[in-house]
Amino acid sequence: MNSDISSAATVDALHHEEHSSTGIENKKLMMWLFLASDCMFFGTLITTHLIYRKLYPSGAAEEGILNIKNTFNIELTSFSTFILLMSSFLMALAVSAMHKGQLQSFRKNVLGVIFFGLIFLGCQVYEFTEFSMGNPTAGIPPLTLSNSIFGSTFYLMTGTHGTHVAIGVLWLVAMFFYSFSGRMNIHSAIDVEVAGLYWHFVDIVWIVIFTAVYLIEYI
Amino acid sequence: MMLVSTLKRCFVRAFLAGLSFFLLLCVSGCSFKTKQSSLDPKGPIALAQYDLFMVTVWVTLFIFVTVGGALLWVVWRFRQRPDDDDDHMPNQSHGNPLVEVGLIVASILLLVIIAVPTLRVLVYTFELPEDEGSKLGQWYQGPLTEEDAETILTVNVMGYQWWWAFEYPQLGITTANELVIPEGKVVKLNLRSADVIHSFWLPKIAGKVDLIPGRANWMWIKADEPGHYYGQCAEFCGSAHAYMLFRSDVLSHRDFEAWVEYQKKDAPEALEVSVAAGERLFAEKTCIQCHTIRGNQYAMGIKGPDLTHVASRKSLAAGIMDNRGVDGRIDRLKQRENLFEWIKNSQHIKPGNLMYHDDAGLKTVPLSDDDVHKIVAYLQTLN
Amino acid sequence: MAVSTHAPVADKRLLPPSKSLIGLIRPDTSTGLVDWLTTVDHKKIGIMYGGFALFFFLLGGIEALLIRLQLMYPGGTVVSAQTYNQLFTMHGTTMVFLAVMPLNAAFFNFVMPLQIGARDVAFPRLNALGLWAFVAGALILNLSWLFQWAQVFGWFTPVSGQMDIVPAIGWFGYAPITGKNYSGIGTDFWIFGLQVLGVASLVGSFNFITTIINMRAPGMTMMRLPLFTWMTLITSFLIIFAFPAITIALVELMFDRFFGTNFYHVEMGGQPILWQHLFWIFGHPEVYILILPTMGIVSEILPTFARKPLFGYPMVVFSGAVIGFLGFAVWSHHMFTTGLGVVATAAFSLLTMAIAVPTGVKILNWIGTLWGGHIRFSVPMVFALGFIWMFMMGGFSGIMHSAAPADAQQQDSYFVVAHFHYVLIGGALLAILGGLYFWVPKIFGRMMSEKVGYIAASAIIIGFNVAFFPMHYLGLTGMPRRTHTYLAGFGWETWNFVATIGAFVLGIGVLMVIIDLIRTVASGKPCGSDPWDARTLEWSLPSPVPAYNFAHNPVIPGRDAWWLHKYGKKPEQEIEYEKTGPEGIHMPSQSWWPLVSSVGLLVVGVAMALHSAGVPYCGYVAIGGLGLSVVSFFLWALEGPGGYHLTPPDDGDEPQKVLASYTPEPSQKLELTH
Amino acid sequence: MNAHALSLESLIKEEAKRYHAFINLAFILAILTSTEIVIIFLPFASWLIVTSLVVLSLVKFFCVILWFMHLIYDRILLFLLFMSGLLIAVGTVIALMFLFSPNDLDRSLFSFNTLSMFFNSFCFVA
Repeated sequence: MNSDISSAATVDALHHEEHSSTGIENKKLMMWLFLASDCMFFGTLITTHLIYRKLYPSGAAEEGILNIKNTFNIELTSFSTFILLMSSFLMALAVSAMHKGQLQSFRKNVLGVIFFGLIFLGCQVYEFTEFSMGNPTAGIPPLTLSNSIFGSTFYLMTGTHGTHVAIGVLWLVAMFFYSFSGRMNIHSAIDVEVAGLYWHFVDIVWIVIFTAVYLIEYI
Repeated sequence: MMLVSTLKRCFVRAFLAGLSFFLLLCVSGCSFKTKQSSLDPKGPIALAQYDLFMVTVWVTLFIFVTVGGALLWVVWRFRQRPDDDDDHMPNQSHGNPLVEVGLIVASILLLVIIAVPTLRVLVYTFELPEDEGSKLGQWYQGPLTEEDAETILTVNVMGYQWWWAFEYPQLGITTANELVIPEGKVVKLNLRSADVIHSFWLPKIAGKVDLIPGRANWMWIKADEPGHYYGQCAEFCGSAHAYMLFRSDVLSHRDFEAWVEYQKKDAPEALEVSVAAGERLFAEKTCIQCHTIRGNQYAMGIKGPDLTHVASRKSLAAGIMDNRGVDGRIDRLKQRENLFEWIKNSQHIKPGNLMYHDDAGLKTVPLSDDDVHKIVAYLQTLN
Repeated sequence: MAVSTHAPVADKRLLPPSKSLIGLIRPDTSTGLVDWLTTVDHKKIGIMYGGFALFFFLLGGIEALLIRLQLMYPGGTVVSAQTYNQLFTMHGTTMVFLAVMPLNAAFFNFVMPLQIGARDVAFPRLNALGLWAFVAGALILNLSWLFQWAQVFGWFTPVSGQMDIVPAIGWFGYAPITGKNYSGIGTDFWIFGLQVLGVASLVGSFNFITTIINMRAPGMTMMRLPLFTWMTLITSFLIIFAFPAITIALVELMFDRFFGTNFYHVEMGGQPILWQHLFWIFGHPEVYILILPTMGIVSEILPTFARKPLFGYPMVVFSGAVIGFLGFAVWSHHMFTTGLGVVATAAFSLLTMAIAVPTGVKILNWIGTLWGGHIRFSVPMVFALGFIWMFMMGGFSGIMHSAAPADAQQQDSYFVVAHFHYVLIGGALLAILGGLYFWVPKIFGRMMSEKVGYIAASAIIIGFNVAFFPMHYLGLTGMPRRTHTYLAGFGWETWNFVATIGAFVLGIGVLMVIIDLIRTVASGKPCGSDPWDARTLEWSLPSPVPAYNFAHNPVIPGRDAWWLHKYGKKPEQEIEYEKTGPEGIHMPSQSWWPLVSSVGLLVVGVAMALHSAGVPYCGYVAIGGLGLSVVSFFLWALEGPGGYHLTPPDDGDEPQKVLASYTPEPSQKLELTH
Repeated sequence: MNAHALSLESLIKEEAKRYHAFINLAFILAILTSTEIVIIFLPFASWLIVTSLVVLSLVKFFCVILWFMHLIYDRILLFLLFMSGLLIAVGTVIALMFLFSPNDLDRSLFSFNTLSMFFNSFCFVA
């Protein structure tokens, strides 16, 4: 380290020169630990749902108050699943761009991720309102947080997932604006990668929920 | 130095004195045949559980003696003596795979000794025995449907905050806080809770099984000899959990049949003037909202214990108050006092209990001593 | 004896960001109280963890003594039934979450980075968040007492009707007694307190794992890690895998109470038994979260005072890992009486027995360590030997519980109370006190009194046995737990009386330790850097340890590095040091945001509970608290890690081998490079 | 810093290669998802459909964690860490599913007024 260099970048770089016994950056290691822990988090939520699904085939203690198959809107859910998968793809590109130091490309991709994330959240909000109102004319009873055990488990689980998505969107928006501060450079790739890991995890949780909660109802 | 050594001597003496007092206490203060002791089994389930417990005791005692002895010996043998060199460097050995593996194998073997009887007793306690002699039709002389005659005596145990209801669906009777069963017969208990989790524990007859709302638990029990047994709720169930006791009377066949015959009868009509006044007060003071008395057409409530034969019970208020005299029979005088106390001061005797409550909270029911006496007189006729 | 002052020399060449990225001035070490509130130094955080934990430990102890007073005689009237239930609830919750766990965390924080040769933990600010979130959670739980007193004086009345303001649901909080029908706002304090404590434990654990995996000094391979560090690692893994279960269980309970969901609402098909499963999926690993670190402490103390390496190191490490892993497969042994069915009961019964094997391995290895040693009975050693003995006895009653049918008689009786107090007082507490006596010289550079130590240790061990051994008998003769009183005539009078006497003796012993600790911190006899002639790396540092820990990064020659360094016969067994370059040591900047975000969490918890009590506008206050936390997390991210550089003292080419006596100068300040 | 700079070149090359992997993966994920949606409407035995759904989502799951989340490029340690959490979670889920059975239910406490609930929620929305 030359003593005459004292630009912010060098200090920055110095801070990045973390000691690491394994060669894995601390932030990345910690994010993976968080995700491992989050598996248990979502595992518990999904298992709550599946247990009650097993105990009450109709979704509630009393038969006939729900019609889950008709309540569900598989076209919409498939669309939002597809959107989330593609956002994951864009996120991978954003991380890749940052590793190459291409700030412009990073911004474009991350904007795409944010946009897709917002579409997903929009779909979920629409879905929740539709479900909770039901459609009395078509004979579809409403599904609310408190009117049945299925409502409780379904909304809590998908809502927690939605919260994760929302946090991810916030995180990426913050990162997008931060990229204009001039402090974002190739050394920030690790920060983007960590955010990316989080975003992909939200995606794989949805892969599980889509199968175990939505598709399974159609069999 | 003098002071220190004197202090030391005093300390050692005090310690020895304390220890010998403690040991004396152990000998004199430990009876295993107390009222609610699981170490005094009176039924096959409690016995099996006791035997299994003793297996674990012997195995762990063996480990305790060997490992504990080894520990004591090592600490004594390898202690630093006053004349030792402070810097003495012991051999820096750091392991011996053979010893370690050997000890692991030994401990696994010891566990197998416990595991085998555990599984055996487990299957025994979890499976209703196919005991021909215990089927209701084999020994109970009263009228039964064909289906009931082919099955074992069933009691539906319902836990409430903080009392018990015992319903005999085959015999059509319901009682509270006193489980009456015949001796030497298998009884199946269906355990249900109306509010929070309770646990049915009758230590001399069987270990506990929980009463969990929303869940259909059951257990089977059998009592070997007649007697009066003590039980208690063993799962924390709210503020008066400590007062959720129950009693169990194990009767001979003849006594049991007589008891059933008796319990099937409706409550007698109130003929005496004072008793009739009590009956009226029982209705006026809103007791009927929660209590059922068969034979009294107004008393149909289901929130409180069934009082049809309340005066035939040996205890009151879920086992807290004993109605028995020294001879073990019901002492009418004592019962009267207990009933009076209970109706007058129930919030004091069992804080938080739901007598004088409705959904909105505490009810104020004006009761003069005279009113209570009349109600007690009425209740005492329900025997 | 050379005296090293470690006065850091400022390096003017590199500028630290003394302002955060958004232009806020960051606090530094020169500001007294603010320094402690904003510190990111793992040693100071560890000390604060210990201080808060000891305070709550005393509080829990007072609750325990009140419980014992109430049970001294049949029909006791010291406290009411409701108060008794609140006392045992708060005693359990306090001792588990606010005493033993943070005491362990105190040692994790202080000792672990020193043992692996790190200058700090991986995420210093996150570490501070762990501390302050713990304090916030503890306050949420215990503020309920204040509101209860306010209610007694008539200043505060919950409109919801139920008057139990302090939680009275047991530390396990079995549904449905936690539902709105059966309990008041105490349950809400409990839910939010535990939730915030969960945040604290989780961030702490992520940090510790990252630190241990990534921040080891060169040469410190995984199989050279000191045992305590290994147990820290395993415990942290248990925390990150176990806590999500209770987090979700608590979220579901909170939704039941606040938003009318039906998770545990029986009338709508909810299953209260689900709570038990989720709670014990967390709760059983939690037991090992409490006990494994203390096993690590004992595994440090025994070799030191026997002057021998730990017997069968790989086996002890492996058995710790196996205990941790099996800990996730035995939760239902807390539920043997809930009617699980034959198959499940048998499986959980056998798995539970299997756990006895690795636990036994540890005890045998400890005895092996002592075998052939040169045993000095210093105070830490007395506690450690007491630990082995008492923990072994707790293990025996554990084996008795694992036989499921026998457990049907023991479950929820005083036998269980005896069992887990043998494990948690006889085990965890004795080891923690041993660790306290062991490491206080390193933490404060002062020795605790030996004489007081011996007397306190005898009082604690004797008092503990007098208090808890009779409970085995009480439980077997039918005395159930959690009852605020009992009837006379059941043969329980004598031993309840004896137990109460024992509890007070135990209490006096603990009090002596704490008073002596305060005296030591204030005016104890200064000691050298290595008073016990110990084995691991932290003893190579001066006492108290300078802010940067290691002036030069050590290169680790082997297991028990400091011992090898001192007594090794070969030159390659000496610790070498990588000389710190001219740019100096990078130190992280301090930060307000861990504290501020924790204040936000505290506000959320208390406001939600009060919202439940019907106090107006509390919902908005809670949202405000959440907003405060979120905003401070953003500012946290924006201020960046920051940092400044220190140049270590120049002791020649090699730092002092034994820094024997080091007198700290109170006015000594670290000059910052600006 | 020098080592870092040198590896930067190779890193950029590496990233270019990954780009194609990502695009292919995106296509695969899309195809697998559409397959899932089609499968559920096919008249096969339900066990077959469930099995194929599980397999398909497992494939998707591992594709994402291996490529998008770089596990295949990264150190094995990260994979092991994540898998340990995942395995404990999956094990717990499976064990819990076995521990609950409809036969254990006591339905006597379920008192649910369908009609009133239906109307209540309907009015609430309206």
